[in-house]
Formats: sequence, C-alpha cells, structure tokens
Amino acid sequence: MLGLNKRDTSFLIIVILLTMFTPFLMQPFSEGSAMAQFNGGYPDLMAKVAIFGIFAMGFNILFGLTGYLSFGHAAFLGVGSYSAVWMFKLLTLNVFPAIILSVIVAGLFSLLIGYISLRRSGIYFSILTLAMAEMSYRLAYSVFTPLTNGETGLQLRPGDPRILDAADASRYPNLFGLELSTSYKLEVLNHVFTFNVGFYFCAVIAIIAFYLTLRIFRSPFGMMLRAVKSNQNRMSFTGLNPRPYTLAAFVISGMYAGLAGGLLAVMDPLAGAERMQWTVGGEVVIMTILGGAGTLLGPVLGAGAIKYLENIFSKINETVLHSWFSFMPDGMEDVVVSFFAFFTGKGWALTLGLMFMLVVTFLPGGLVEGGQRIWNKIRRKKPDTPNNNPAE
Amino acid sequence: MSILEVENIGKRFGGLKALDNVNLSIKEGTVHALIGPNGAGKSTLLNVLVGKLVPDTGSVMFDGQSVLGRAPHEINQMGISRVFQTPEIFGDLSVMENMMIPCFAKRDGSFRMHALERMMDEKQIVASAEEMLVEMNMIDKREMHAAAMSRGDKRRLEIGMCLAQQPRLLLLDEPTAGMARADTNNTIDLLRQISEERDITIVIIEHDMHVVFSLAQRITVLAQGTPLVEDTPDNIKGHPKVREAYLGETAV
Amino acid sequence: MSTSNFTRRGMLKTGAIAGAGLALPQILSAGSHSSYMNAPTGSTVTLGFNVPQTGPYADEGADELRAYELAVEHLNGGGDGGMMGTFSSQALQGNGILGRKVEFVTGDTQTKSDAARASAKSMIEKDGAVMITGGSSSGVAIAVQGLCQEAGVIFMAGLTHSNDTTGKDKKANGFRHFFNGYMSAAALAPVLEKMYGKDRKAYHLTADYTWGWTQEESIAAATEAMGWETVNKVRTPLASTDFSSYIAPVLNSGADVLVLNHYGGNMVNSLTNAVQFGLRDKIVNGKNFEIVVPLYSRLMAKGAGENVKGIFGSTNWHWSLTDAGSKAFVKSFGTKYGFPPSQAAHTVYCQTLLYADACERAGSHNPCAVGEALEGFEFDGLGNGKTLYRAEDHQCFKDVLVVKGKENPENEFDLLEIVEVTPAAQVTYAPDHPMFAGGELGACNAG
Amino acid sequence: MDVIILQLLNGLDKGSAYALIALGLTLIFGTLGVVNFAHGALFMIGAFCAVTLQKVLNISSEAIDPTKTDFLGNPLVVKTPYVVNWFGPETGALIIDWSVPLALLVAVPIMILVGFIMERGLIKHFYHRPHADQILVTFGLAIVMQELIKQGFGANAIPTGAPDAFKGSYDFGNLLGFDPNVIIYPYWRMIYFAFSAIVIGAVFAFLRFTTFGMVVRAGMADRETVGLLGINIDKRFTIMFGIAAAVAGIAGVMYAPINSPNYHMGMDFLVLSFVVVVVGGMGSLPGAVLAGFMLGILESFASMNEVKNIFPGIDQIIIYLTAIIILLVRPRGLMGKRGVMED
Repeated sequence: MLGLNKRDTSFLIIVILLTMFTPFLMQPFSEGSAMAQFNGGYPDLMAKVAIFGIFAMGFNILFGLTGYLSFGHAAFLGVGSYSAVWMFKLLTLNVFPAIILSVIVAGLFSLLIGYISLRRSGIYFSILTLAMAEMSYRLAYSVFTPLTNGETGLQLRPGDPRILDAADASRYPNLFGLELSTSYKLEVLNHVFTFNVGFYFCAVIAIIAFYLTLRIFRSPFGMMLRAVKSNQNRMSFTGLNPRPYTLAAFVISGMYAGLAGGLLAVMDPLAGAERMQWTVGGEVVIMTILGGAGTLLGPVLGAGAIKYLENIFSKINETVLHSWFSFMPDGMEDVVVSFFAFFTGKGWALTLGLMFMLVVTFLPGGLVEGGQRIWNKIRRKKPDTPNNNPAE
Repeated sequence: MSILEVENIGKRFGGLKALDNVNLSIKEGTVHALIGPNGAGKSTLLNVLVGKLVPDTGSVMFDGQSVLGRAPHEINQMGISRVFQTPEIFGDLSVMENMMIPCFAKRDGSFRMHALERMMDEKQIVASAEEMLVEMNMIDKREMHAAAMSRGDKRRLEIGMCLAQQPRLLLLDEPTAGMARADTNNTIDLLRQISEERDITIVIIEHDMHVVFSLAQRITVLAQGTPLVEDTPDNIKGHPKVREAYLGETAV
Repeated sequence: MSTSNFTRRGMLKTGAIAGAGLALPQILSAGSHSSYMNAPTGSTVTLGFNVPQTGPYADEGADELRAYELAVEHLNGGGDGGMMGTFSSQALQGNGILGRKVEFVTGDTQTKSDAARASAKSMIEKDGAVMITGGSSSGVAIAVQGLCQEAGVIFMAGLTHSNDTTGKDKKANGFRHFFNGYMSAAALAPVLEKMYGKDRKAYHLTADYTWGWTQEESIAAATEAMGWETVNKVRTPLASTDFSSYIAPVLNSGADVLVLNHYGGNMVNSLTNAVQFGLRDKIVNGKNFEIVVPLYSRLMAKGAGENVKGIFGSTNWHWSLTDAGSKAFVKSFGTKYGFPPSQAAHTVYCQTLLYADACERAGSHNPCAVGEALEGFEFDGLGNGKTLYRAEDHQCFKDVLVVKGKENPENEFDLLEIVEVTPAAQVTYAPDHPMFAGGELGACNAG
Repeated sequence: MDVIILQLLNGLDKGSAYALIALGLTLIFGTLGVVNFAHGALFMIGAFCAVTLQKVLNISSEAIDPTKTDFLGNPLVVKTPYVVNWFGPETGALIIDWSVPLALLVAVPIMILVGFIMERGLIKHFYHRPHADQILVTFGLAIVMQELIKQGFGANAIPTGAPDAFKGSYDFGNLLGFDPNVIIYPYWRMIYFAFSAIVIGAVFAFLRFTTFGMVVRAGMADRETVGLLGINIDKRFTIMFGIAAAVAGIAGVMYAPINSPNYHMGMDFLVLSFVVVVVGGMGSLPGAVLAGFMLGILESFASMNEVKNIFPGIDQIIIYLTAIIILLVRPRGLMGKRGVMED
C-alpha cells in the first residue's frame, strides 16, 4: 500500500493509530487523582510533541542517515516561524499559505547554509552550522528588529493588512474558517479528554511527514545517504559525488525544520528570536540521539520525552509534592519532599541532565534500543509471539 | 595501444621525494604489476592515478584524456576503479546494498534524487546486483551486514563492486595481503578470469611474487620513488639489478 | 519498541470509551458550558504563577514564588494577612476569592518566550487557571500577555520594565503594577540634576534589544531635557559577559557620566567592569566621574557587591520603606522566610491582591468584569502610596523610588538607600506619549 | 591611536581568557579524542572554588548586639568571621581579602580530583563511542553540575573581589605620552593576562620537556602506535584529563574577580571556546592559543562605534563570522591536522 511493503504498511498504520489516539494515551490518569499531575493530554503539549517530532524526524534524515551533525537547525525553525507569521500578517490567517511559505523559505535558507557548510566535514561542519545559526539568532534579536520585532517576537496586531481576508474573518489562525484553538472535550468516568483542531492538524501533517520519512529511508536515495555515512571514500571511488546527496539531505531536513517552525507559529502566532538560538539546535540533536539516531521512530520518541519532562516535571512544585506525601509522618514527609524537590519543579533541568547521561551510557541506541531490549525479553518468554518489530 | 600514460610524475612530501620522474605506460588488456620494497612509492602512485593526491609535476593520461585536476568520482566515471589494501566497503550496509550502489552509479553517474522511489522497484538494478553477487559467489550472504564478513569476503565484495561498474582499468593494491594460500589462489583465478573474459586492464601492486608471476604480463619495479626497470616477468626474474635490489631478499 | 503491544492497549481503550460514551454522552466545546474561559465551577479557583525557575533570573523567580505563596496564604485567611490589612479597598475577606479557596499551579518560563507561553498554555489548558501572572523580563511578559489575550484569561504582569508592555504591546487582558523605563527616567533626572549639575556629558551603554532601547530613549530624553549632552550611545550584545571593550573607551570620549542601560547579568558585569577600570576614581572636565544604573534590582545589585556603592538608580519598591503597607508586607514575608522581600516579590504580591480584590468587587472571575473593575481603580496602602490603575493603558501610576547604593551597609540586605520618593504626578505621562504610541488595548477577551 | 592601543590591550586580555579555556579543551580533544561539553562547567566550578573559599573564610561566630535591630525589629545578630577571631582583625581581614589567590591552592587539587573522577567514572567509557554520544553525555553532565551549583549557590552572581591591593587601574596614557586617562587598564586584568601567559607557557614546557609530555604528544600525533609501544596510555590519559580540568579550574578562579561568578558562566563560555578551538585547528595547542588571542582582539575592535557604524551589529557576530571565513579559507582551521575529527 502507498508504495510500502507489508511490514512498513503495518508500521505506518500503527503510527497513525498512536497519533490519532494521543489524546487518550497521554491522559491515562483520572481527574483529581494524585497522578493527574502526570497527564499530558492537553492540546499545547500534544501539538508540541507532534511539531518537535517533525523537527527531529527531519533532523534525523541528515544526522541519522549521513552522520553530518548540524548544530544550526534552529535557524531553519526560526525562519519558518517568521515566514508563517509574516504570511499571517500580510496575506491571510488561513494556515496553508503560511506553512507553504515556511517550508519554501526554510528550504532556500538551508540551501544557502548547507552549500557553504558542507564544504567541510566532521566537527568543522558542526561549527560552521553553529556559527551561522548563532549569527542568525543574534542579528534577529538586535539589528533585524524591524523584520523580527527583536526581543518581543513577531506577533499579530489588529492593524495588520491581511489583504486576502474578509473584514469579518477570524482573527486567529484557521483552517478555512475553523479556528485551530477550537477544542472538544469528552468526559468519561472522571477522565477528561480534549480533542483540539490544532493538534489534529499538526498530527495529520506529522503523519504525512512520517510517511515521507519512511519512503526516504526505504528509497535508493536513503541508501545513498547511509552510504555517505558508512564510507565516503568508497562512495567517490564508485563514481558518486557525495556532496549533492548530503546537500539534498540538508535541504530536506531544513524544510522539515521550516515546517515545524511554521506549525509552531500556526499553533501560537508568535515568532521569537530565541527559536534560533544554538540551545534549540542542540535540543533537536539531543532529541534525536536520545530517541535513537537513524531509527524511524526514535527522534519522535526523543522529542516526546523531552517536551513531556520539560512541561510536566517543571510544574511539580513543593506544594504538589506535599500533597502526594501527606500520608507520611511530618519529619519524614519533609525529607522525602525536599529530596524529590531536587529533581522536580525548579530542579527539572537536573533530571533532564541525568536522563541524558543515563540513556547515552546504558542505551547507546537511545530509547528505541531500550524498547527493543524490553521487547526481546518479552519475546524470549513467549516464543510464539509473531516477530513484529518494525521500529528498527 | 596504451590505455594509461604516466609521464614525469613527481611528488614530494616535505623533504621526502615520494615519486621522482615516474614514467609508465600501461597497455590495454594486460595485467601490469608494480613491485618494489616498502616505501618505493607504489601506493603513492596509485593515489595519484585515482585523484586522491595531486602530483607536483608531470601528467597522467587515461585513454587520451588528462586525469589530473579531476575529483576522484570523476576519474572513476572515466573508467578507473580501485581496490584498496584494506577493503573499503560500506560496512553499515548489507551486502546486497553494497552491490546496488555501484549498479546505481553505473546508471546514474550524475546526481539524481530517487527519494520517493522504492529501492526494490529498481528491478534492473536489483537484477544486475544479484547477478554480480552470484558471480562473486556471495548470493547466500546478500542480507548480511558487510562489516561482519571475513576479510576475504570483504575483498571479494570490493572487487565485485568495482566490476559492477564495468571499468576499463582496475587498480588493485595488495589484494591478497593477509590471505591464506587457498584464498590467494582463488583470487588469482578470479583476477585472471576478469582480465581474460571481461577485457579489463589490471594494474596490481603485490608483494607475493607467486601472485605476480602467475598473473602479470608486464612488471615495473619501483625503488625510492623511481622505476628501476620494466619488462616481462621472465626477464625480470633474471634481471641482475632487480635480483640485487629486491628479489634477492624474496624467495621466489 | 513494542508497537503492537501499544496498539492492543489503544484498541482496548477505544472500546471502553465507546461504551462509556454511550452511557454518558457529554461532549463539550470550549466556552459552551460557561460564559468565559476556565470559569471556576467548584469550591476552588486556580491561579497560574509563571516565573523563571531556571536560567539567569531564577533567583527573582524564586522570590516571586515566595511572595505568591504568601499572597495565597493571606487570601485564604492564613498568616497575619500582610498588606490585606493596609489595602485601602477592604473587599477581601480572607475567605479566598468570592468564597472560593485559592489554589495555584506553578511553571517555569526559563526566561524564554516560547517556554513561557508553553507553560502558560499548560496552566490554561490543563489546570484550568483563570489568571496568569509572573515573569521577570519584558520579552516574556509581552509574549505571555499576548497569549492571555488570545486565550481569554487575565494576565497580571510581574517584573517587566519595558515601555512596550503597556505601550505599543498593551493588551486589554493585561495589567502592569510595575513601573517602566519612562518613569525611571522621569524620576531619576531631577535627582541627577541636583546631585551632578546641569552641565554633564553622558555616555550610554545599552543592551541591544527592545527593553534596552526604550530605557535608553527614556533616560536620554529626560537628561537632555535638563541640559545634559549625550556624547555617545553604544549598543552591547545581550550575550556579552565581558564589557571591557565597551567600558575602556568611555574616558577617552570626554564623557563624565556613564549610564548603564543594562539589567540582570549584563548590569552586574558592566557595573563591575566599570568600577574595575577605576572610572569612579577619575576626574573628568573638572568633575567626579559618575555612573548611573537607571533600573536597580537589589537581588542583582548583590551580584555586583561593593561596586554599587554610591551609584544612583531607580526601583519600584524597597523593603526599607516605612509606610504601613510596606512594613506589614516586610514583616509577614520576613517572618515566613527570614529575609526581606525583593521588589519583584512586592510587585507580584500586590498584583495577586489587586486581582483578587477586583474579582470581589466585580463579583465574578470573568476577565472582562475583572478588567473593568481594575480600570481606573484608585487604591492606597500597598507600599507605593496612592496609586491609579489607568484605564487607557492598564499601567499603574504611583510614586517611584530613587535609590543609591549604600556606602556602609548594616547587613547583607541593606544594599540600597532611598534618596527620594518621586511623587506619582511627576512620572505620569499622557497615554498617547510618543514613546508609548502605536498600540491599542483592543477589546477584552473572555475566551 | 590611543583607542587602538586600548582595544589591543583589551583584545589581549579577552584573548588570554579564551586561549586558556581553549587550551584545556584542546588537551582533551587532542589526547583523548573526546568532545567535552562539560569543559565550561569545569571552568565554572573553578570559579565557585573561589566563591566557596570566600564563604568558608567568612564563616562567623555570632553574637547579639542589643543596641541595634535588624529589618524586622529584632535584635541584630553581629557576625565575626572565625578567621578574624583567630588571627586578629588585621591578619584576618587580609586573609579574607586574599581569598581569590588563596583559592588557587584549593582549586588545583580539587579540580584534579574532579577531573580524575570524571575521566574514570564516565569519560573512559566513551573513548570509542561516536562524537555525538560524547557530546550528549558531557552536555548532560554539564547540566547536572550547573544545576547542583544553582541549588547550592542560587542563580544570581556572587561578587568575589580581587585583593584590595589589585583594585583600580593603571594609566598607560601618561607612560606612553598620551593624555592622562585615555589608556587605563585595571591591575587585575593585567594580572590575569600574565597568569594566562604563565599557565600556557607551563603547559607547553610540560609537554615539550618532560617524558610524560613527549608520550602525550606522541599520543596526540598517533594514538595507536603509542598504544602498541606498550606504554600504559590509560594512566596518562587520566592524568592529562586531571591537568586539563585543573587548567580550566584555575582559569575560573582567576576570572572570578573580573566578572562575578554565576552558575551559567560555563555555558556562556562553552560555545565560544569550541569556536576558538576549531578555528585554531583540532588537536593543535598553538592553534588554540593563537585563535584565542586573534578572536579576542577582533572582538575588541568590533565593539568600537566607529566600526559598528560601518557594519551594524558586527560586534554581535564577529567571532562567528571570523570562524566561518577562516574555516572556508583554511579547511582545518589555523593549524589543524589532517584527519582529526573530520569524520
């Protein structure tokens, strides 16, 4: 189906199902229970996971397949966001023109940066991309303020021209009139599930992006990219110039980043310069490695893990901890709470750092390898389980 | 008719003369061996031929066209393939994929995306890759991780990958180094077959004189970056200067 | 990764929901069940405290959080009531807000617009917060203010000093108690004139982003109006950590005053560097060389150590004020935490009380009703004297403190001394003042 | 002319800070082949050695002074540092005043120990892993280190002054025949420059004139061969890591009076120091030092308004722009070696 073999088709279907049921999967705990704090099924987080999943998927096409480690992909994310918001301001709040422009502009920008950076390899390439992204960030924050609105970020204003929109059209990003912020809530057995138009929009695009990634992985082009990573020497002694292949991968991943940037602006029409900072570019590197570089699902898992940790752990403050451990005797409760407070709330970054260290040390293949190990253990216990292990 | 003309090649590394005024003419359809002690400049010469090194002086003409100043992949496209001393294959890819890449290169030497095509839909390429694997006697290993194979198998694969491109000139850098005697004999047979059936010119660097004298029609002896003598194997065997300088220390 | 396992679980779930959905069909769309976003339905109301907990302003954030917790305690009738006793409006009863117990959620802005908005969104979408407050920088404040306007909740800004927050980026749902760059300049200029005279040459070092520019614009205009000459304005990159190459040429320029339009880490480092270069020991044009830091923060002044001694600046509030409100606040904060509150703590405490009070007076949490209750609201007893929440731009107009780094501090908190309390009238400007023009409040949004 | 001399001084001073950090980073790159993103954190921990020593020296006995009150109106608690109690007011005050130079003595053993633990406990498992993994694990470590420091010391900067004797600045203007005040430079920055020069010189001398250094240099040139010689290169790598950590640490200690230390100062320097190392050329110690000084000087000149008026915002990007140009003109940076970190 869709040019995929049977195994990949079932893999794609599983991914589609997982994505479509995200509002349930990320909301496992009932309202009011102590564990409700860990529910992540609200629109913003779900959409962020989808968007950063796209970002990481694209990055993985470059890094996972060719091995070129770029620290500058934040620049394309930022450029995508700026393009989308400008489109909102000038033309229309319909999301399609904005997203299309984001992808195009990011593609052109990555062509320029890729053309220059790919003249070098290894750490020299990494530093070139880092330098260009950091330059973009700093200029966007200061000198380019008329274009980017600097520190405050580019945002919508009532006075924007929006020449294609009717006077009574929606004032928020919309899908032909349907506002992306519209949500439907389903209350079942004390669970509240939120179905948000914006999330499903991002989810559909993420699935399309995933499908394209799958096709690229399975294509001769994908094979060539892996060949670049494996042995550039043999590649050129086989009559193939690696440069166009790496550049194509760079531009494709830049376009994915631009798409993600555009979607960020669609979900929340504000584009800030911080999106271009090297820390954001570093974040996508981390997502990809954490999930499993070069695997199909790994980068998405990595993106989910980091965004979840950032948004959920940072909200577990001492008051919440006290409410969890209130059953303990007073002195003990304080000790336990102050221990956990070290890792949650304002200490969430510590947990993040520890997680990087543990995963990289013990699971060199990232979270996907962890999943595989667990799967293998289960399989060894039940040898008759069918061998269905598509998340390679 | 000579296919490769090397004239006055000189290359210095700092104060060291790696190649000094090398002249060489390779006849089409022959097996030509380069021998000489370590450091004689054999590998440096090969590196010049494939575009990995740019010489300080001289010219290299392949089939009437200059090779110098071209990138390695362009030289390869002209019809020169090379087998390295340590096998250079795509270790992270399967054996089949390793073989498909030169088949692709043969068809699309210049860059084409193929990004949304299915690899297995490339029937012609799959077929020719499989054919080559059969010929190399490796078809049963097609799904194997290339890096996991034995050294001998890697060498066979590399030779197969070069042949898949149907080159006119094949350069081999010590193809039997570190091989057991049986493997060496297999390799000799393979190379002889290549030379005779496929009409491919072969330049081979080799220390094992058994291999050299079983295969070569012409032999050039290099010493200290410069050709000492060039002749047929029989004459080389009896050449006093060569015996003294090189073969004297080697049991023939 | 065992994807097939996931599917099985996913299938089970769907089944269960389909069944339950039949039994209990209750599909709601936003706003259909109530007249405004996140209207509290039970016996509690949730506020969202969105402060920097990581990144360079984490200490300000921590102090804000302390003040929030104190405010919640007071609103719910705990503690000594703090400024609730001195607040001129006596609508608050100590029984929560409108009889609902106040609960809160916290989040980390990381001092980044994206993270701050994500955190605010999660408070609104996940926790049902009806008001968002906090922050320690203008970029974040403006970003979150815009978000709250779109989402339909009230935003009570924390520490944000840029003119734009209530200028060109003002929003109907956003309110600022803190003062701004213009007010700093208007309060400082007369004091500088008195101390340093009319004939001065000023050299500006300015953080190269929006807040820095509005601060520079404000202070340059105010000092030029009283006769000072601006010799040079130099922009410094936000990411700078070492200002030596910007400080070194100052003396060479013939200037005799250095104005540091810096905040946070920039301010600590540029001031430290300026003192290091011995600028303050020099005599230029026959006068002592002076340094001015328009926006002072005690927590940050601490980072610059002894270098702040004798240096003028302005601040929103200081714990050494002796009015009843300030004393009550310092007492309850100091008793609870063991040290005096910062200006960031003060402003967010006031904002929380002001919000609760407006709800009481409006009789609703509806953002539009609350906004209406805050607009044009005049009050006293929150530490800054008589204050007006101006309806036109949602900016508080109140007395501004001009302070000086103390020469002989008595303890580690005693870093600043109040030189003058500039009355509100002197720092008030027209709503359409050019430095604030270009924006419009728009209509309030209730979601 | 005076402005140019002034910015040259500045550039040398900035450059010495960059060079010193890049030197330690290159030692680890060159010898161990490890991309250490925690190097900035080591620099930061060095600075906090100075902060901690200052705090330790200020540990005080407490007495209540009933005549004064604190901010809440309670009787004031008067604190007197134990050092003052033990050594008398003058000597005690002097010891506290000299806490930064004294911290060097504390920092060296602490940093070597931190380096040993880091190398043995973590880094050694990553010698044969991809550089991306090394980056991730050391980045994680850097986050953990800085979060721990934040939990202990807070997020705001902590003033850590130079001894009184070195406060203030020297007027070069008079010396060189310019107007007074036009070229002034702080004493402590000059000390920092001299200190950097000494440390850089010491590291070079150590590598050149000791057997240990020769083995390490051989290891930098060709790691495999040295391993084949039967030399216990592991032990030397550990020691090398300790030395690199100590260099970063003492650089941090001496930097504390220039800018008050805060927990994220390491991250602020991290990217910059990587750029310096790469511009210098991977694995080249002289390259790192040269690049450090070059970028420092360029940055100083770019911050002048005369330059900024021609190229707006040039001071924001000068370092990155220079890095790009140099890498495009010289593929392996100023003095890089072929094949180091190119794959």
